[in-house]
Amino acid sequence: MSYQVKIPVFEGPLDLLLHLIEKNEVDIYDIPIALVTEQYLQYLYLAGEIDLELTSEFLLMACTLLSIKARMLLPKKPAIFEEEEEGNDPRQELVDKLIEYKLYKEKAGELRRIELEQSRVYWREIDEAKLLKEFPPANPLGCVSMEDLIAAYSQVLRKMEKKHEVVSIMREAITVQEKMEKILELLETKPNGLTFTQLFREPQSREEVVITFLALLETMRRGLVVVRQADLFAEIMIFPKDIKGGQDIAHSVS
Amino acid sequence: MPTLFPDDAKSIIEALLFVANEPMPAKLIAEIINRDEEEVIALLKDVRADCERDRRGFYLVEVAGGYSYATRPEYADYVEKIVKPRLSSLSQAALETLAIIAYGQPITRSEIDEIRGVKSDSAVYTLLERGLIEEVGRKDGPGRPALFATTPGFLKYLGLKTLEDLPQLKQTEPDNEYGYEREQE
Amino acid sequence: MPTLFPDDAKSIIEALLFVANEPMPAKLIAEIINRDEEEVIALLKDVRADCERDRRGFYLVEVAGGYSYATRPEYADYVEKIVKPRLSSLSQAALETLAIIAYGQPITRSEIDEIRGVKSDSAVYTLLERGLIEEVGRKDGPGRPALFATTPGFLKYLGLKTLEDLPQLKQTEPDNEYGYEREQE
Repeated sequence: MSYQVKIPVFEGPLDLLLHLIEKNEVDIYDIPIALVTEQYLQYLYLAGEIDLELTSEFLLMACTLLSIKARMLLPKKPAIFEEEEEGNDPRQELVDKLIEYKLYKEKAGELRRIELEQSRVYWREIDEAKLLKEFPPANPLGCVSMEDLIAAYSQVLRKMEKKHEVVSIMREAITVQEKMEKILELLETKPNGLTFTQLFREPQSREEVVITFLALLETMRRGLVVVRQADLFAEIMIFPKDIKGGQDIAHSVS
Repeated sequence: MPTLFPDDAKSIIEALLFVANEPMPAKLIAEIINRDEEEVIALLKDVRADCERDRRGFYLVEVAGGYSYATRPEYADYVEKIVKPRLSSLSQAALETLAIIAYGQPITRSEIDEIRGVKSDSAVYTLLERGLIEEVGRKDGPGRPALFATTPGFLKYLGLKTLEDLPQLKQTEPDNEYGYEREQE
Repeated sequence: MPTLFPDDAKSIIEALLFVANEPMPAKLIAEIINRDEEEVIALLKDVRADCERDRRGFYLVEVAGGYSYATRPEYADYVEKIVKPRLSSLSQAALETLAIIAYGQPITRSEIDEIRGVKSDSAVYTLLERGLIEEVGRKDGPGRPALFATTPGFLKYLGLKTLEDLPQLKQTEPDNEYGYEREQE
């Protein structure tokens, strides 16, 4: 027997079962379950012998087959129940699955044939670089807008966050210390005070806004500035603690 | 209001087909040359007939919803000497998975696994990699699993005009009441 | 010793010219189809005559020591209509790479790869081809890799005066409660 020498490989338990049904030339709607189960287990045994790796689904199917076989051995129900009535045959579910799988396996075969035919057909690969020289676009960015660019960048950043990688491509970070000095410098030029919103006038990143705010709190805590608000929700005003001693204050910070 | 001689329109279509990198729908050609779609389709028929009559090295195929020139299969051996041969053919697992997706789309991975009786993860991955299938959304329900469908690249890969050109799912199996209930879902 | 009918040889030449991206020397064609160079040259003349007789959308040109199909210059306006939109849009990969270079310049290719998690060679090439980025020097260190930066053209096309005018990313996010500063300017 050449069976041991060359053992066919199957896509899965359904593939193997279909093979056995075809090999034994039995009716798929009336599978001789004892015979097929025996041959199925024999295959698993042989596969184990030659260390062929089988997925767990093969073992699961072996259990299913054994369970069907056991149920088939149970005494038949009284004759008043039609034998073929649906749900009565323990093989039914398996048969349905086999038939569905068989259908797609056949279709896969047809796709294979089409694929082979098509593999001889070639399309023209367009050399875009050459076309570009022939038809230089007025604007190489074309319809790409700033929004597209930023969207692409956000996409990249999101992907990076997912990877938990620390890659520094942001502009240089600003420290609280530097920001405090900035605030004090600004106050020197505004002896009559500075509004809270003026602090955030320049476009700033979220980090920078947070740092600016922290810097303001820190300058208050150290008593370097005085903050006043005339009314609830009124503009917050920031004043230098001591106008004349401005230089000293700036110095004491650094 | 024709601004071109009929022959010119045909030549322009030939030029467009020559530089297109994707199959061109007749509608798009009609827009570009400012003609009726019917007229364009008639001209495309002409272009095809010319290729056949002269038995040119390339011919006109209708694929993936458009028209494209392609080399005749019988010359593949020569063509392959100057272009890199196509990617290797798909594995049995990938083809089975592709067939299930093609006929059952949109479909989830676990539905595919169910039909094949084995896990299809790597087959699905291969098909995604090769651009033959794509994720087209999520199914309602627990875990909101991804739904897969075939791409225009799939049609091009198999030289099909539309999905309707796939081989019939059910063949002459008169007594098969089990085949294909999915579409009724 | 002809193994093919004369007509077949011509058709094969057409197929080769169709897929070739470079002008094909007659000598190369002769080798591929196993014919004399003189015979091939005669067949090429035939191919050219066919194109002229039918006034096809493309014709045979002899350039750079080889033969190549090219679209007729008089149809350039139509050809442009399908070529230009294609050339003026950037792929997602190219767009991401451009954004990374814009915000991270000067930057090396491997740094870009690192950020994107995939090779960016062809994206970088596209951007160089289009004059949106350029090499601005070499990074110190092993291999002294090239450093890339955006070109003045890039700024011009985006309508920016300097790189400082590039919007900071965080401000465009919808959940940014600090967005108000911009309006007050």
